[in-house]
Formats: sequence, structure tokens, C-alpha cells
Amino acid sequence: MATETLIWLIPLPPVLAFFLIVLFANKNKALSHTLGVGAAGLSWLASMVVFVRALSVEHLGEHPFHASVNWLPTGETWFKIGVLIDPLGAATLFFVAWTIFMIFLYSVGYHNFGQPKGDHDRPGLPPHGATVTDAHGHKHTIPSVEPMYSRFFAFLGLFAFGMYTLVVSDNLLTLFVGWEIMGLCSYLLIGFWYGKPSARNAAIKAFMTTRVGDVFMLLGIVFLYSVTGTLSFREIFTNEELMHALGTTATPVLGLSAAGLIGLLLFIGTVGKSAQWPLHVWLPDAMEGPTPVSAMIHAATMVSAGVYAVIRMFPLLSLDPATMSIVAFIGAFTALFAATIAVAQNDIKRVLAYSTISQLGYMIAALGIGAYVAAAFHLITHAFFKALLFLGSGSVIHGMEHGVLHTGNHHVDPQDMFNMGGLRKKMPITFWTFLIGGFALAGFPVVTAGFWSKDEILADAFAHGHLAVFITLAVAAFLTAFYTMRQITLTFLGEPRTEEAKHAQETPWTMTVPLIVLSVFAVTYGWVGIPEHFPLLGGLVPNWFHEFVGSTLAEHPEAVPFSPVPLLTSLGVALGGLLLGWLVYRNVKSPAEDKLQLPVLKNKWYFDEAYDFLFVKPAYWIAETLVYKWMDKGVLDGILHFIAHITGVIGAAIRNYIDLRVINETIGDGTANTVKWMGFNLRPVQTGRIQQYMLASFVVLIVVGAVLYYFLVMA
Amino acid sequence: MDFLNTNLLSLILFSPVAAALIIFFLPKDELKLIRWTALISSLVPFVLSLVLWFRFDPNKTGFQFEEQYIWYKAIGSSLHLGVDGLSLTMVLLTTLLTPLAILASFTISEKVKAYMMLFLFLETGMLGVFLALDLLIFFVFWEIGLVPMYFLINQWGSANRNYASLKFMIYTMGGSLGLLLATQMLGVAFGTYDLTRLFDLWPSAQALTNIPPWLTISTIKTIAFWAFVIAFAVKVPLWPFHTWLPDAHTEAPTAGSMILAGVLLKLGAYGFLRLVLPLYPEQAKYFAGALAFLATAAIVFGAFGSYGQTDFKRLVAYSSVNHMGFVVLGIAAAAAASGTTDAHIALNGAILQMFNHGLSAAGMFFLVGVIYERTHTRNLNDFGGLFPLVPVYGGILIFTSMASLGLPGLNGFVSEFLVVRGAWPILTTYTAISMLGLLFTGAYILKGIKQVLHGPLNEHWAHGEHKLTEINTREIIVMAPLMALILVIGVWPAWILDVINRAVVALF
Amino acid sequence: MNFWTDPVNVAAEWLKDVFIGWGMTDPYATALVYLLGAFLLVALVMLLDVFLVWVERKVVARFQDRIGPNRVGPFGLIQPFADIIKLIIKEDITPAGADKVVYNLAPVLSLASVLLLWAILPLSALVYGVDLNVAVLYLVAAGALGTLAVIMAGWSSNNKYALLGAFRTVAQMISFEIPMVVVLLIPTILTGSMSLKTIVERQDIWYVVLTPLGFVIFLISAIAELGRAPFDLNEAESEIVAGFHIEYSGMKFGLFYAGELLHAFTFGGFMAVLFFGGYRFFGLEQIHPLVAVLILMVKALLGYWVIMWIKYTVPRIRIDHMLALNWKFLTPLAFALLVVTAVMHRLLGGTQPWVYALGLFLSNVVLLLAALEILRASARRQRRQEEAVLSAVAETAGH
Amino acid sequence: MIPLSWYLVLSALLFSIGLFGVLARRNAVAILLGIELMLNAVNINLASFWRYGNPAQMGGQVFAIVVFAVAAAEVAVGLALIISIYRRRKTVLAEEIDLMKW
Amino acid sequence: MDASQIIFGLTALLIIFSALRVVTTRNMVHAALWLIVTLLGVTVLYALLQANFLAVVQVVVYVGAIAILFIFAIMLTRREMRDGGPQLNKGWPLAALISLAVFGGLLALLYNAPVSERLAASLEGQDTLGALGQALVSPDAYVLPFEVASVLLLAALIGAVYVALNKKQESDK
Repeated sequence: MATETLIWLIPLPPVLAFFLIVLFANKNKALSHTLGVGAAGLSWLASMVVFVRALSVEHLGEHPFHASVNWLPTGETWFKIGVLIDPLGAATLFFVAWTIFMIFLYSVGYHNFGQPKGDHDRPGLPPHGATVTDAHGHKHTIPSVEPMYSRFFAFLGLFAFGMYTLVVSDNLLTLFVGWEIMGLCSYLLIGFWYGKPSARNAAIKAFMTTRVGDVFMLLGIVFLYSVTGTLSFREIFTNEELMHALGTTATPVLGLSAAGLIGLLLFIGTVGKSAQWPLHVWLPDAMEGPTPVSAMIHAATMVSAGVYAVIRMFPLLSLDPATMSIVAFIGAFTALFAATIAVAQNDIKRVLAYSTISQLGYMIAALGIGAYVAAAFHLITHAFFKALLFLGSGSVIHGMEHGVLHTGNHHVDPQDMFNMGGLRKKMPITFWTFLIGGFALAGFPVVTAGFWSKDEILADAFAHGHLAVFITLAVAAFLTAFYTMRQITLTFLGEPRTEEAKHAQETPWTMTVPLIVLSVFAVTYGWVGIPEHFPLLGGLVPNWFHEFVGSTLAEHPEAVPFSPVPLLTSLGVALGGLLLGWLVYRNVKSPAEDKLQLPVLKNKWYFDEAYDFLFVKPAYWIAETLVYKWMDKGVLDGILHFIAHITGVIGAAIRNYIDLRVINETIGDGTANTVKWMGFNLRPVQTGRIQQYMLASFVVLIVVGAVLYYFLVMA
Repeated sequence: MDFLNTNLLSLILFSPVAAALIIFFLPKDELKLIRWTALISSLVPFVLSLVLWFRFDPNKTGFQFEEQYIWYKAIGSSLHLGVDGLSLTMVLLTTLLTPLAILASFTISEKVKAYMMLFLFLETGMLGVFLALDLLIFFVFWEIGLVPMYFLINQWGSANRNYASLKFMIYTMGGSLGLLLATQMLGVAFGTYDLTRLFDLWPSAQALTNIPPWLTISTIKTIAFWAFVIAFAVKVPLWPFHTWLPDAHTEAPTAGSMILAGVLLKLGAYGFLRLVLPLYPEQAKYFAGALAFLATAAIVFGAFGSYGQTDFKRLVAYSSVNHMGFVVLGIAAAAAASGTTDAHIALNGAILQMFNHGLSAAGMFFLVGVIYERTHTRNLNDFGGLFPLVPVYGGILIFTSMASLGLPGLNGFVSEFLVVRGAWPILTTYTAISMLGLLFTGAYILKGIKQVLHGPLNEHWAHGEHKLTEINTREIIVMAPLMALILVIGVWPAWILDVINRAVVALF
Repeated sequence: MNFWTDPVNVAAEWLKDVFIGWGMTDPYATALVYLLGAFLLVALVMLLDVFLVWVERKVVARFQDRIGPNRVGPFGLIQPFADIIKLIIKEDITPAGADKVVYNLAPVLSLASVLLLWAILPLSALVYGVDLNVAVLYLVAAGALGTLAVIMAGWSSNNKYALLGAFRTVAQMISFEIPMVVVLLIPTILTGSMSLKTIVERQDIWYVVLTPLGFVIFLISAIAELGRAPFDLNEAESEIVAGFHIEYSGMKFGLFYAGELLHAFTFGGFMAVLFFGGYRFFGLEQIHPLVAVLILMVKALLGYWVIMWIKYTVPRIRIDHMLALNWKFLTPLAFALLVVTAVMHRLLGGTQPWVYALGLFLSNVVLLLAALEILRASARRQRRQEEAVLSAVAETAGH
Repeated sequence: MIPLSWYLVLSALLFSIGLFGVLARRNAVAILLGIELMLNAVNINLASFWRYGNPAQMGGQVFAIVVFAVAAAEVAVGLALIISIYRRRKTVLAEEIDLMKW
Repeated sequence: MDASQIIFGLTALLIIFSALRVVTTRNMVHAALWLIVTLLGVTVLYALLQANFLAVVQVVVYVGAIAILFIFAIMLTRREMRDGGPQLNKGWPLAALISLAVFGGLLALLYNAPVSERLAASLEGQDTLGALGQALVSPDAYVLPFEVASVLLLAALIGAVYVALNKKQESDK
């Protein structure tokens, strides 16, 4: 099969699975997950084939796989949509395919496939467990299967479709299509347990917050389209005249050039999607969704899509330094800001959520300083280890739920890290893989992928003289290592702090296999991008990633020269942070003993409250009171009713003073009286005999006719 | 089949009336017979318009299937019918929605005969507007459509129906007074009402013989322009003429709302496209900013209004204001820069938005009706967590809501994108402000879903006599064509957009 | 034009020349020839009528499992002449109090109304009385005169039964004229002309194929128009003795009788012309005009036979049923058929002949089925009502 | 050939006879008979003017047909009325049907 | 004098005679029958005028329906059929005078009118029947009067049925 055809086909299996499950298989759990996982597998296979073929093509950057068809007629011309796999796309496709496939597989176990139906489970709420009686007559409470199992796979399928569409599309519009489909799916999946008000609100928050960004992004797309007449990446970026014109055309906004403004608008979309400050608020709440969802959406794919979009549009952004500064600022700020919050969170998934925001800020900051390849590199490594961490945390929660069901004490939150401790013995596979993931996140030197990608960003920042960015990111990295170690310590090390933690269990193979696979990538993927001038290790493995992804750009980015400062910094912050985290938290038993539970951090710098006060409440007020009650019901309908009233008054006046008085009494009754009088006197003429009437009329006819004839004709 | 070719339009136009006459002769107690007769006979114009669709040659410019019959020779008016790509899509929409609306109203059980007859008359009224190529005929059908709708709201509506129907009737009639006067003026000035001739004569007219000396020709044209605009703006409805719409929609019976939102609102937009732009290019260009302002106001305030509702149906009703605002925004853009590619794109979007809104709004109203029939309440606060009870209904509701929200991959996105794309370079500021409306579109749609489907289950509906029943097969059949079209247009809009595009390029 | 190919017209031309030779001017000669032609036609038709008496009697005998007249002449062929002689020599009675002039005029008018019809019957492409452009309406007009004769007879007899019979006849004839006129419009529409000759010439596909339902309606209303069983209410012996001709005897009765028989045969002829291709039969008519006349006669005889068949098979129905059948069923159906035929003719005009024929035929079938369905439903409803009434009655009786 | 005036004179005569019937007869049915005569007189006029005017213009014949329709309607309603009156008042004499006097 | 003139003369005499009988005869049935004779005479005139359609319709409508309706009505009101009283009312001399005056007036008008001696143009090759049909249904011509006449007829029918039927039910009560 031609590669282009294959690329077209990549997104299709999941969406087919979606429709098949929704329409036909929604009653059959096994069939549903077979369809879902099978579709993910097919897409994975196709992606791998495409990836391998992409590797074997020389100068893929100049001659990418590309095909397009007419889609929208626009005046005299057609708007085309198509697929494109260039080096960046291929690299993205690689990690997307892997993570998606793994998450599909993981979901089977996570939703307790094969377990009995719950006693009181109902759709829309997490399963509560089922009571079974074993051979000895003992009653056990064991996890029960998710009631909306099929639906979950359907949504995941649709989501995968969106992500694949985004990756393979050759233009901003279809990218946006995939982007929004993922937005919908994230809404549906965060609100998967819609019966919980918190999940329902989180879903809406996620959708609306990202939609703020999307609206700006749509404007950016429209702007770009209006200016260039196309949305195809290649047609825009390979057209040097056009790029030059874009870079020099001034706009009235902030003194930015057209390219800068477009880039900024598109970037705001990313801010929403990748949960950057100030639109970061949705992502922690989104942890209400099932854990595979968190892994899928909030670590590996959807939030990465935001960064991917910025990487895609990098040539445009880089035309305007002002925009780049904004991007760098937001990225760096977010990285630090989110890291500070993560330190004070007790929910195992929320820590990861803030860490995700922070890491995404890293990538954005990298882009802002022009470190194109480094950003892409960190994007990919982060996707692997963060998906691993999320899945691992899901595994932990799952294990804890076992304990909760065992003890029957449902007041214990299985996600609170202070309820855990010592899980490394109960859940060894989970522990080791989580450890790998955590070290990768912290940037544990040399062995983990995270180290290489993070180091490259720091090196870039340092080498290009962005010292402020460099320092901010370094501090953020330190905090990252610190809270990562805090998490590992609280969760796995030490002794179990609760009864539930003692009865935690290792999870089934469908959950652990993805963990193992992802942990492999979390380690090895770093090796494809080792800088060539790195001491000792440089050059052992060629810096393939830099060459490959860098070739996407027309101007090949130079690898930065080696400098010991960033290397030492990253070594220092990673190891220092890890060590400090372990030291501080190895003996902490309860939240009260945690010195870092500062209210301002605990409450996320009060952003939710501020937004509620600044935007949500006023919006409600504008909608309900200002627009509806005052404007529509009050002013507009008031005017209408006033006019109606005036009309009524005029009508009544006409009736009372003209109709009744003048017309009825004077003219009407007067005439009637006259007629009555005449009729009374002329009455005897009416004999009631028809023939006499006729006789009379003929007499008149003849007389009048004769007279007329005489005067008109004869005379 | 020469006969079919030469008389296709009048067959489409008058077959509903014929069907209504047939129903007139049916016994009034045979509800089933009446319903099925109405349904099947309303499929006749649909099939004919499919024939029309496939026989239509998009490559030709100008009107096709033209028919001209003597109607009122003395004043130069004739029954002149014809279609181009613009009206073709609207005809298709009308004939598609009518059978669905009739099927949707199978639950009506009082005065069924009158109801069905009115519905079929309504269809003729609407089709007449889309098919007319004569100003007077246009006006006649324009007004004919009002009467059945008035009775549909007034007789089969819910609690506040008298107020709503009166408001609807008076408002629309009041709006069209100016239209009538302006129509008369055009007719008197040129001795013909034939649009094809007026398009040539009127915009280029430099002097009129019968105007008072203290009025200049441009003043006359400006007044006539606003007379047209106000008539259509009321119907669209454009802010601030929109307040009849939430009342009328809310009180109308389900199928009435479907048609009202699905087709009747399009009459206004169609009027802009068919009459205002071709007849008053200069004035339209001059006042495009004002139009765009009103459109933007409709978009933003419509979205806010919708967000502020606790009545589900009213929420959907306000969403129509919001969506139709985009249509007018596209039209305003085209008015400001007629002939450019941007204008063509904006108009493509506007016309497609008309079609799409017809599908999604009709679907939304129907879904509201489905749940209203079961619960007898529209108050959003009375629902909650119904998803587990009605999973299929919930899925359909989410699907349709997403189409209304403008989710890419469904139809609404394509048209909104095109409108925004076309309007951006022409009316940048307004387009940017209208994005606020787009944002709140999401907010109110999600609010609706949140209050109805999500959240803790309201136990009131779970058991006993109030137990909510799942959407039934008939209702799914109503939704199926709408959903299929929503998806198809979202994924592959070219089949319909191509027809629209060719018409737009030829016309504007 | 020679004598062999067109004997009738050649003879007429010759005769005209002869008259002109005698000193007549052309118009008078033409008028005289026409008069003679009409006279000749009437004479031949009357002769045929005599023969029809025999046919009728023979056929009814076979229906009733008898032999029929067989004594006078071979196969009883001379029997009618014997009958005529008997009728002529009977006493001519005029009842007291009868309106003499009217009484005597009625039978003549009755027969004349039938004979008038022969003026427009196209016997062949070249042999016909007159090719009138409103012939189809003429057919109805002549029928109106027949009605008049009946009412004159009934009234002038000064007899209650006669008057009752006349009333019935009039009600029946006027009523059934309506579906008949409507159905007559169908061949008119299909042909685009009211001229019978044109109708025959355009009938490449027999109209009975295109509009079978029309033919059936025509047959039913024709039988009613003729006043033959099952619609012979005007002379229902058991109710009103013999109806309008109760007081007539002798040759005056004979004229009524002859008129009725001839009327039936004539309608056979018109059925042939309107629905069965008239004098045409797969090109046979082109052999010779007289062959064409023969073809028409055979077809007319077949039609006549069908009418007789019905008469001797179906029992008489009640008068209110008969009128209900007309007003509530036949008339609406005829109108519906007219509309359907007109629409289909317009829709399918210009298509392949077989498509055209099939379309019309099927539309007839569909219409018939729909009509029967409606009929069935209404019958069911009526039965329910009656049963309800009956049960109510039974209940009250039970108490 | 017949001149137009013959028809017109005949029609005028017929009209006058009818008029006399209408004015002079006592029997209501007879009055209607008179009216029929008058209508026929009119119809003769219409037909002959058609024939002698411009035969391509069908106005004359069309109006004759309309007169037929009117005549039929008039007879139907008139006779129904007369029969109805007869049932109630047992008379058909025009001069006795004078309830509407004064 | 040609043939048509002879026919016209004979017919005219018949018409005048029968019309006079209509207005003078005592026996109402005879009057109706005389009316039929008049009508048939008029039919002949139509034929002479080559108005075939009118001729046939005259027979169908007048003879076939109207005249028979008359006879019916006369029979239904037959108490007056052989009424002994005078057939003409008291004002008949005045009526006769008026009729004569009308006739005279019409003759006077005819005498002065320019059309009186006009002869008919040939109808050779004209499809008057087709033209009539077209005229009746063409929107350019007489479709509106035609439709109005149909509606009138329908209304009259319903009215007649109502008038005749309603009274009967009342008398039944």
C-alpha cells in the first residue's frame, strides 16, 4: 500500500470502532474492548509502518509524505485538506501510537473487565464493588466492572481518532478539527462519571477553558487563511516571499507583525489546550476522570497536541521576537508556578497534573527561546514518562481500592498519598516502573530520558543567553525533583500508614504490561538525542533525533555548543531535589506534619476563586440579569409593550370620541332615523306581489330608456 | 418526462396544498389515517425536490426550471418560479424538515386534521418564498406562511401561547409593512414585479418618475433598503428585533418550533440574499457596518441570553438568535465587499449555516419536545442526571448539541468557520467580538447538557408513574436523517457547498 | 373514388346528379339526398330491430334453458313478423282521461330518440350519418329526449302506476346521466376530440385497455339509462305493474318495446366505438367499408349480448340502493377517474406507447382497488352501526 | 342566407312573449316558464351576435353557456322555493304569495 | 329564398306559436311541453348558426333537465293544474301593453342600429369547438366567469336541496 494511503487510513480504525461500539456493540463488553483495542492496534501497526518508511526516506524534510483532496469550495478555488508526514510528524506519530495503544490495553484492566457487576453500581458513578460468596461461604467485596465499559472504549476510540487526525493533517484546519474532537472527548471522558457533580463541573471547566483558547486559535487560523489564502503548513512555510511579507506587515495590536499576531493567537489556543498559565486551571480538576483518561489526555496526547501545534507553527512564531518573548515568558512562568503548587498537593494524581503543567511550560519556554528540537524532544520523552506515571498512579489507586474494598471503610480516599506508604512491597512492578518514571521526570542523570531532554532545554536557554529563562527553569527543575521524590517517598517507601495500604494488591497484567513497555521507552528514548559534544557519552550514539526532527525546518537548527554550566546545573538540581525530597518526607506521617502545606500553595494561588469572581459570576450576571432580564425582557419587550399600550390607547380614543360620538350617533343614527321615516311613509308601495314590482320596474325602464334615447341619440 | 421537467416547481409548491385538500375530506376521527396521509403526502414534495436536486445543473448560472404563469397581468405580476443554487438548498431543507416535523407531531391528538392541514399549508407558504421570482408573489407567500404558524402556536402551544402567537404575528406583520410599501414602490416604478427584470432595472435606476420632488433617488433607495432590511431582520431575527422568537419558540408545539427554527427563520436570511443584496448593492455596502453591528449584537447577546435561561426550550430558542447572527454577519461581510473571494466565502458560510442551523435547531427543538412530552416540564432545574435512564436519547442529545455548538467534524463548524473566515478581513473588529458569542455558545450548550443529562440523578424521574421512558423508534426515525446529514455535511460538505458556491459566485 | 371502394358515397353522388338533372338546384338536391339517406338508414335499422326481437327471445330462452321461438320459419326467424302482425291488428286503446296528443306522441318520441343516435354512429370510415364534432354530447342529448318520452307517456296515461314509473325513470336516467357524461369525457380526453370518428381513428390501443374502469362505469350507467335489469325499476312488475307503458297496447306498446331493444343494441355499438376500437379490427377494416360495418355490427352484437347477459343474470335492486350507488359511488369514482386519467395522460403523454398504456391501466387498477377499499370500510361501518342499533333494540326488548 | 336582423327580431318577439308570461300569469311555475323564454331569447341574441360578429371571439358562446348555468340554477332554486311554498301554503299563485308586503 | 331561410321561417313560426301557447295555455303540463317545443326550435336556430355545442347543450340542459324539472314541479303542485280560476291576473292588459312596448322599443332600436342587415362570414376551416374549449379554460379568457358559474350552480344545487329538504323534515315533526 502506498504510504500516503496508509497515512489516510491511520485515523480511521478508532473512529470506526467508535461508531461500531455506539451503534452495535454497546451491550457487549468483550466485543467493545476487542473492537477498541483492535482498532488501536491497527492504527498502531499502520503508524509503525509509516514511521519505519519515514526513517528510510532521505531528506524527508524536503520531500515529506503528502497527499491532499479538495474539501471546501471557496469562491473560485478549493480549500484542500490532506495528510502530511514530515520528520516532526513521524516522531510525534511514534509516541502517539505507542501511548494510545498502551492506554487502550491498560483500560481493560483498569475498568475491571471480567469482574462481576456491582451491587449498587449505576451508570455515571464509579463502580462501588461487588459482593461475592466464595466456596467456603465467606463474603468478599471485590472490584466490580465499570457499568459504562463499552462507552469508555467508544470515547477513547473517538479520542484516538482526533489525535491521529491532528498528527497526520497537513493543514491547520484539520489539525483544529482533531484538536476540537479531542476537546469534546476530554469533556466526555472527564465527565465520564457524570453522576458526580465534581466530575460534571470539571468537564465543563475543561471544555470552556480550552474553548477560550480555541476561539482565539480559530481567529488565528482565519487570520492566517485570509492573509495567505491557504492553511497548508508546507505551502506557507516554504513560500519565502510570503513569510517575509508576514513578518514585515504591521498590525495595530501591540505593535506585532502579522506573523507575530497570528502566532500569538494560535499560541493562545495552545495555552488553553496545554494548560499554560493563565488557562491552566482546568487540568488539575480534570483528574476527576478515570485514570487512563488522565494518562491519555492530560499527559501523553491532548496536552502534547498543544505543544505540537506550537512546534508546527514555529517558523511563523519565530518571525516575530516579541511573540517569542511572550511565549518564553508564559512557558517559564508556568513551569515554575505549577511546580510550586505541586509541592503542596496530597492527591497523587493532582501532583502529577501540576507536574504536567510545569513540564509543558518547560517545552513552551524552550520554544520561546527558539529551542525547536529540544522542545520536540522533551515533548516526546515527557509523553512517555508522564503516561507511565499516570498509569502507575492509576495502578496504585487501583491497588488501594482493593484495600478499601477489603476493609469496607469507604471514607478513606484511595488517592490521598498520606493514606499510602510502603506500597513497594505490595506492588513491586508498579513501584519499579513508577520509580523509573519519577526519576525520568526529575531528570535523574544519564540513564533516564528526562535528563537528556531537560538538559538540552537548559543548554539551549543558557547558550542563547536567556538567563532569566534559564534560572527560572532550573528552579522549576529543582522543585520537580523535590516533589517527585516526595511523591515516591510518601507512596511507596516507609511503612503502610493505613489498614487499606496494607491490603493493597498488585494489578492484573493488562495494567502492568503497559507500565513495563512505557518504562522501557522512558529510559531508552533519551538515548536517541544525546548531544554530540557531551562529555564521555557524546558520539557513542549519533544524535539522530536532532538531525531528523531538525530537518523539518527549512533552516537547519545548529546544535548548541557544549557548556558545562547547564550540565552541572541540571545534575545539581535533579540530584539535589531528589535527595531533599527523600530527606524531608521519609518520616512525615500525616499532612499536619508537612511544613510545606502553605495555604497559598494548597489553594493554587487562589486562581480558581479569582476566576470565579472575575469571569464566571459576571458572565452569569450578564447572561441572566443584564441581557435577559434587563435588556430583552425589560427594555426591548418594554418598548414593544409600550407601543402596544399606546396603540390600545389611541384605538380606545378613536372609538370613544370619534366612532361612538361622531360616526355612530350623528352620522349613523341620523341617517338611520331619516331612512326610517322615509320607509315608514313609503311603505304602502310594497304590495308583496312580485309581478307588480316587475311591472313597475319595466315601466320605469321604458320611460327612462325612451327619455334617454330621445335626448342622447335623437338629439 | 417532459411534463415533470417543465412543471416540477409548481408540483413541489402546490402538492402540499393538494395533500391538505385530501386531508380535508378525510373523516376527522380517523387520526391514524390523517397522520399517515399527511406524512406520506409530505414525502411527495421531498421526493420531487430530490428529483430537482439531481436534475439541477450547478454549472449553469441563472435560474433553472423556470415557470411563468399569468397571475395579475394588469400590474405586471406573474407567478414566476425558478431555482438557483441558493433557493435549491433551502427548498431541500424545507421539504426534508416538513415530513420530519409531521412525523414528530404524531403525538398531537387534538384537532389533528386541522393541524396537519395547517402544516401542509405552511410548507407551501415557505416553499413559495424560496421559489418565487416575482416580488409580489414573494410577498404573498411571505405572509401566507404566517397564518398557519400563528394558528399552530395559538391552538397547539403551551401555557402562554396567546401572548406568544400574537407577538409573533404582530411583530412579523409590522416588520413586513415596510416591505409591502417598498415592493409596491418598485412595482409601480417599473411596471413589473419580475425579479429577473428588477435586478437589472432597480439598482441602476437614476430617476423615478413618480417620486415627490423633495426626495432624491438615493433617499428613496435608502428608505426602501431599510424597509426591506427591517422586514427580514425581524424574521431572521436580528438583535434588537429578536424578542418575539424566544416566546414563539417556547410556546409553539414541538413540530412548530422545528419548522419555525428550521425554515421560517431562513426566510429572513433568504430575503437578504435574494432581494436586499442584489437590489441595493450600494446601500448595502454603505450600511454594511450597521448590519454587522446588529449581527454581532445578535451573536453575543443571543449567546448570553441563551446562557441565562432556566427553560430548556428557551435556551435553544436563544441559540437560534446566536446562530442566525452568523448568517447575517456573513451577509454583512458580503455586502461590504461584494465580488471578492472573501465575500464569496462568507456567503458560502452564511448559506451553509442556514442549512445547518435548519438541521441542528430542528433536531434540538425536537429533542426538547421529546423530553417535554415525557416530563411536562422544561425547567432545567427539574431535570438532572437523566443520562442513565435514557442513554440513547442522551447520546442523540449530545450529538445534536455538539452540532449546534459547532464542533469540527459536524456541520456547524464548517459554516461558522467559513463565515468567520470570510468576514475577518472585511469586518475584523466585529468578527473578533463575535468570537465572544462563539465562546458562550459552548457555555450554554454545556449548561443544557449538564442540567439535563449529567449530575446526580433526580430520583423523581426514576420510578413510578413519572419514570422517564427511552426515546422511541418513531422519534429516532425523526432524528436519524438529521443526524446523518449533520455528520455528512460535517465530514464532506463539498456536495452541497459546491452547489451553493457556484450560485454565490454567479450571483454576488 | 369508385363504386367498389366506396359504394355508399358514390351512390349518393350519383343520386344527387340525377336530381340535379331533374332541374333541382344543388342545395335542394343535397338536402333531398340527405333525407333519403336518413330514411334508408332508419329503414335498415328498423329491419335490424325486427331481427333483434328474435335475438333477444332466443338468447333469453337459452339463458333460461329453453329453446325459444322455433316454429315460425327456420329457427323461428319469421316469428318477429308474426308478432308485428299481431300487434298491429290489436285494438288501439286510449284510456279515458288520457291526454290524447301527448299519449300518442310518447311512443314515437321514444323510438325516435333511439333512431337519432344512429345519425352519429360511425359504421365505417366512409359510411356514417354525420361526423358531428360534439357527437359525444349528442349521445347524451338524444338520451334526454328518451327521458322526455317516458315522462310524457307516464303522465298522459292518467294512471298512478304509470306516473310513478315515469318518476322513477326520470330520477334514474337523470342521475345516471352524470357518471355517463363524465366517463364519456375520458375517451374525449384521450383522443382530444368529441368526434366519434376521430375517436375510432385514434384508437390504436383500445380504450378499454387504457381505462377499463371507465368502461365498467359506462356499462353500468348505460344499463341504467336503458332501464334494463338490474335497473328496470321503471317497469318493475311486482311494484308498479309495468310502469309508464302500463296503458299502452298494440303497436304503440310495440314501439316502446322496439325502442328498448334497439336502444340496447345501439349502446352496444357505442361501447364498441368508444372502448373497443369501433369498426377497426387489426387492419381488417381496410379491406372494404362494408367489412368495417360488419366488424362494428359484430362488436355491437357482442356488447348487446353482454347487456342481455347481465339482464338475465342479475336480480333487480332496490331504488334507493340504485340511487345511492349512483350518487355515492359511481359519480365520485367517475370524477376521480377523470382526474386520474387526465393527469396520467398528461404525465405520460409522449412516452413509449406501452409505458403509456401500462401507466393508465395500472392507475385504473389502483383507483379501483382504492375505491373498493373505501367501499368495504364504509360497508363495515354501516354494518357496525346497524348491529349497534339492533343490539340496542334487542336490549330494550329484553328489559 | 339569413340576415342578422331576422334573428334579432325573433329574439325580441320571444323576449316580449316571455315578458308577458312573467307579468301576466298567475301561476308561479308559469312565471318561471316565462323567464325561461326570456333567457332563450337572450341566448339566441348571444349566439347570433357571435356568429355574425367575429366568430374567433368566443365571448357570445361562452356567455350563452353561462346563461345555461344560470338558468339551471334559477330553475332549481325557483322550483324548490315554489314547492316549499306550496307545501306550507297550498298555493302556487303569485298574488297569494305576498307575505313580504309592507 | 334559399333552404336555410325556409327552415328559419318555419322554425320561427313554430317558436312564436309554441311560445304563445306557453304563456296562454291553461294546462300547465301542456305549457311545459310547449316550452320544450320552443326550446327545440331554438336548438334548430343554434344549428343554423353553426353553434353545434350550444345546440347539443340546449337539448341536454334545457330539455333533459330544466323542462323535466318543470314537469316534476308542476306535478308536485298539481292542485293548481286544472285550476278553475283565470290563468291571467287582473293586470294582464297592462302587462300586454308593457310587453308590446318592450317589443316596439327593441324594434325601434334595431331599426336604427347599423348591424341589422349584416350577413354571416364563413366558418370554413375554423375549429370553433376547440376555440370554445380554450376560451372556457384559458386564464386569458373566460376561466373566471366559467368557474364562478360553476360555483353558482353548486351553490344553487345545495340551496335547492336545502330548501326542499328542510321543510320536509319540519313537516315530519
